[in-house]
Amino acid sequence: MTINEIQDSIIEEFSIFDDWMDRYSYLIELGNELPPIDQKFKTDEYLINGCQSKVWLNAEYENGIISYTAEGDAVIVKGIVALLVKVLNNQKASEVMNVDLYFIDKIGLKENLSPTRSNGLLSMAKKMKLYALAYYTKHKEK
Amino acid sequence: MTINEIQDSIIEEFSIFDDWMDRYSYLIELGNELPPIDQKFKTDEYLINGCQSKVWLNAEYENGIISYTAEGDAVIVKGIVALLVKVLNNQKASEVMNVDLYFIDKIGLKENLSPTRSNGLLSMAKKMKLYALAYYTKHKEK
Amino acid sequence: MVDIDLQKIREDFPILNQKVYNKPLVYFDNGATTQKPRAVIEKINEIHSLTNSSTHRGVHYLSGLMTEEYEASREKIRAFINAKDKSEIIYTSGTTASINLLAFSFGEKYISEGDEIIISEMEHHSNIVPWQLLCERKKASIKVTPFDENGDLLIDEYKNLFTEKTRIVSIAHTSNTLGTVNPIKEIIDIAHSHNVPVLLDGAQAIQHEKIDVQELDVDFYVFSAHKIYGPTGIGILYGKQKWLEEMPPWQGGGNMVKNVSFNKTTYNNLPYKFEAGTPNYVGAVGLTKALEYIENIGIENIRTYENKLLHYSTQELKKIEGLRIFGNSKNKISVQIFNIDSVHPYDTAMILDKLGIAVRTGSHCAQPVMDHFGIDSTIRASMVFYNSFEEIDMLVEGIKKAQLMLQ
Amino acid sequence: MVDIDLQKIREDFPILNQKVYNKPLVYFDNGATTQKPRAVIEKINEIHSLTNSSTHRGVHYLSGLMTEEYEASREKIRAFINAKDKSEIIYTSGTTASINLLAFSFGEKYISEGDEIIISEMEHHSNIVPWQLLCERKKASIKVTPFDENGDLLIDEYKNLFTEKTRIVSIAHTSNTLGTVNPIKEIIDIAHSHNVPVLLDGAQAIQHEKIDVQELDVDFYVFSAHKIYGPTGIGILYGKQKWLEEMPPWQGGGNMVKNVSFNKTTYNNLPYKFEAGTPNYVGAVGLTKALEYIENIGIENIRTYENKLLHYSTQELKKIEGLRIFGNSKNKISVQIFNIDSVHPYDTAMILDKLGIAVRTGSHCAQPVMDHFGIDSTIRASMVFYNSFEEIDMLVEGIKKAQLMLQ
Ligand SMILES: Cc1ncc(COP(=O)(O)O)c(C=O)c1O
Ligand SMILES: Cc1ncc(COP(=O)(O)O)c(C=O)c1O
Repeated sequence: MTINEIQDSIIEEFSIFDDWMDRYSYLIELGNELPPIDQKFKTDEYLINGCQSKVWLNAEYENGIISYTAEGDAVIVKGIVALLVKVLNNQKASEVMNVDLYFIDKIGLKENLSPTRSNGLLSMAKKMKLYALAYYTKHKEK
Repeated sequence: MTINEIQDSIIEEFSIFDDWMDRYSYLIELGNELPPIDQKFKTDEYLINGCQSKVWLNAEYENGIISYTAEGDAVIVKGIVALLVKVLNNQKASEVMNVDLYFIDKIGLKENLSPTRSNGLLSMAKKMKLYALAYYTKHKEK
Repeated sequence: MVDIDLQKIREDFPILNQKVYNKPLVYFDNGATTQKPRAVIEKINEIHSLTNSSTHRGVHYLSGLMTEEYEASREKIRAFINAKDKSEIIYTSGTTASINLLAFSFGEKYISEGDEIIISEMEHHSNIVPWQLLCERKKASIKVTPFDENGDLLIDEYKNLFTEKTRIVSIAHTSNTLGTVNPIKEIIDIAHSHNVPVLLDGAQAIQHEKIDVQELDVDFYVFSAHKIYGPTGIGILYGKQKWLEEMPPWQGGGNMVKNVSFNKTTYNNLPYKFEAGTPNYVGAVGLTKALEYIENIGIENIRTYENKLLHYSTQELKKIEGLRIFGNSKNKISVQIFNIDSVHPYDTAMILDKLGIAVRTGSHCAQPVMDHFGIDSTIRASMVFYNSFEEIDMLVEGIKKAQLMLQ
Repeated sequence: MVDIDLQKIREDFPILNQKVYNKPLVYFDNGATTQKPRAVIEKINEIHSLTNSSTHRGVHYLSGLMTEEYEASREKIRAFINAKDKSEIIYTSGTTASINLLAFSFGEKYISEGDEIIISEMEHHSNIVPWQLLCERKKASIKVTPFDENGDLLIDEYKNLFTEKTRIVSIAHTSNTLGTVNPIKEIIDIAHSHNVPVLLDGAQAIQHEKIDVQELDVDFYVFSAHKIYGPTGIGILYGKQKWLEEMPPWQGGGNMVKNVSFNKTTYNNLPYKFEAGTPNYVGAVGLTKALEYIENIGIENIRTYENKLLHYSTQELKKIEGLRIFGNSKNKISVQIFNIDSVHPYDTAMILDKLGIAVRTGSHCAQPVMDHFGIDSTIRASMVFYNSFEEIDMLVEGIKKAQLMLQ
């Protein structure tokens, strides 16, 4: 699936949720399902700033495709990062680096997070795009 | 004249003044007439705290009677201290130290001075009474 | 003794009567900052609309008025803590600034290489880091009084920390995490028996009980206005005159000087020697209004009521399975830090937030306390006299709901 | 360019529409502190009534909201002075605190025995005493750039003050007495040619003209909110990142740390490294509202109009016999310090006060300027964009009246 197809399917999924409880429950589920990150990435270097609990993120690159692993110590936050991974994992770096993540607004997550937390969400998205940009630039140069 | 007789006569004098201009003019006049203090008292030691311009005050004591000399570098302030000197000069220290200076309220001076300045006025009065108390105590002990 | 008229009180605090996410706000983050009664809000408004003017400077009417109010505030604060003289009341920008002032100024005068400072394991970072900075500069060192599993200081260990190198003791009157109200009289007496002065960090104490600095014979006492229902950006350092007279200034600038020349500058009298620059006179007067408000309710009434909140919340929280309260001193203010088995405090707090319940998570600027228990963070619910028993019920319900969702 | 709509503006400032002693208030003490527009007053009200909560700490809705507003304010301030990055904007409690922060922290890192600091003869005490305190501690010394009879700095003399021991230049952007707007670009370029950084004290400049710290290439810039129509208790230190990164913290406490333990404490990133304790977030957001207000009127419009006030007041004051204006630079803000032959300034000011006219007397925290002219004190009338030509006429009339009474 393309990034936008995934975004659209998430929007559809969320559209049946009536309230924040459903959304949070879903995020908790996603969070619990997120495969753990390799222990060696659980260091300060891989921490995302701007989150109020710990979130570690790593990205790998092969043949133009970027893949992410992530983990968080709080499960709802982990669910949020899992959502982002779901959308951006195994996509072309060239697309990820410029992607418009319109699903965030559409699924009511931003309003559902207090401003500092939606900052956390935005920091994660930003970091993921930055990884894509960095890999893309590095490999183009070669 | 007793202290209270002088206070009453000042109250009468001020009663004919319509506004602050008259009062200030009178104070300026008093200020200009105040005999200068001996040069040797124009030191920090004789300065009164709480005044926003400089006021020097000295007191002498003889046979239970206290006398004051004072000076200020601003003339209205000098007028105010002159008024106090007028009331308290050459009176019995024993009376000065406990005196009720009711004339201050009655002549509208306090309302006519902004709060910090009426503080200056009160500091002067306080200092004069303190001198009286100090001399009185000292000489009683002997 | 009359009790608290909660309904009336809650009307005094406009912010409490609102909804967040369509739920009535339950504000349990009072340890971080307290809300402001109408009297404070309106006074600030009035100053800005009618009397605002720089203090101690102008000869004009407004300036005179503001100066009077500013100095009357100082007198009010003096009376509130029963200091001997109003020159012992120094305005700062908050508790943190007060401690930094003291650490610098006391340090310059009395601390040299090899000297020792006694603090405790339950201090807020603001009562640790200023001393660490000082110690780095002066090559002095910090000795730490530990606490036991209930959160009580080990006074015997404290006694043993004193040497002939001890120069000052700086300890929280009340802990912002454990809630422990320390045995300050004992702490002071022991220090004084070694001729060592004591600073009490009153940031979490002044709003909960009557302070009498003379009766305590405490050398320095500090607090923040914003934690006692007053404005941000203003705090107090109380110091005994004999110390303050001897200590050098911290900040230089307008107001703290008598005479300035490039050859020789002389400093102003107390308290001005320690107050450089245009003061936060709006904050100072706002603080006074807050103190008056407190006095009208009666600090003893507040204490009694908050004690009930403490006991009720302890009882109810303990009923929750897997919930552990840290800090169980017999002498405690109405604050609870706790965690729930196998649930991250941040998750619980996120769900509580959605229910309109404001708690804090994290290390609460007291990492050594977290380290003591081998944890990273906790939830903190800090309750004051405008909180209700029903709100505690809502917290408990919320926690259970979160537990259901998360476990 | 549109002109100032004075009537509308005066309605924005509630305090201006009042009488003192039954006379309309003429507020000419703007150099000490400025009045607050409704937008600032109402924002503070709104925070206290609706959103007040400690920033950077709670996970709950209100705390998130306040944190957002607080950081948006920092971004606003960054944009206002065109700093490169918002981490270069440090909140302090005012200009005086900003300079003390810098003097301490820069001093700890870069100043040692024998080093030199260049200031000027027209500095405010807040830009003298912090350096004197530093010099005392570090055995460094201060070199003073003099000014001429017009109140202009002697740039040639300034150039000659540099030695290989010069570590920093700290000079007023604009003098609070003489009104001189110093040739800052030249001052900075000369210093930089010696690899010496420059601090500009912008307390009397930021409210009168557009500042672009990148274009100026200035290393540090400081100002107070209360002098630019914002609240008391809040100010700014701008610093280039490269300096701020290297400099050690000044105050220790909550928020400025990453990790605290008794063995090792690490500090937070910029700007937080320099912001210890609960910030004055109400003040910060209030400041932003003031900056927005200024921008709506247009700082260029303000400057043009204030220039007219300057020229008109110069012309009219000079007509008064025996009146001498100190400070006659061609490059000057709308402030006048002056005395009248054989009349004490305090007497004049007392009479002006009764006429509802608020001026300041004294040395204006700039004793070296007084010493330059061999006087103790002056009257100061400082005018801003909400003042009118009629008010200047009233001042002139008032002075004449005082002269009549006093001479
Ligand atoms: C030029 C100058 N520098 C510094 C200051 C000090 O500012 P504040 O008193 O707000 O700290 C002032 C004003 O008082 C000033 O005019
Ligand atoms: C015990 C204690 N000390 C010091 C502080 C610091 O106070 P402030 O942040 O107001 O400077 C706090 C609160 O944050 C506290 O709870």
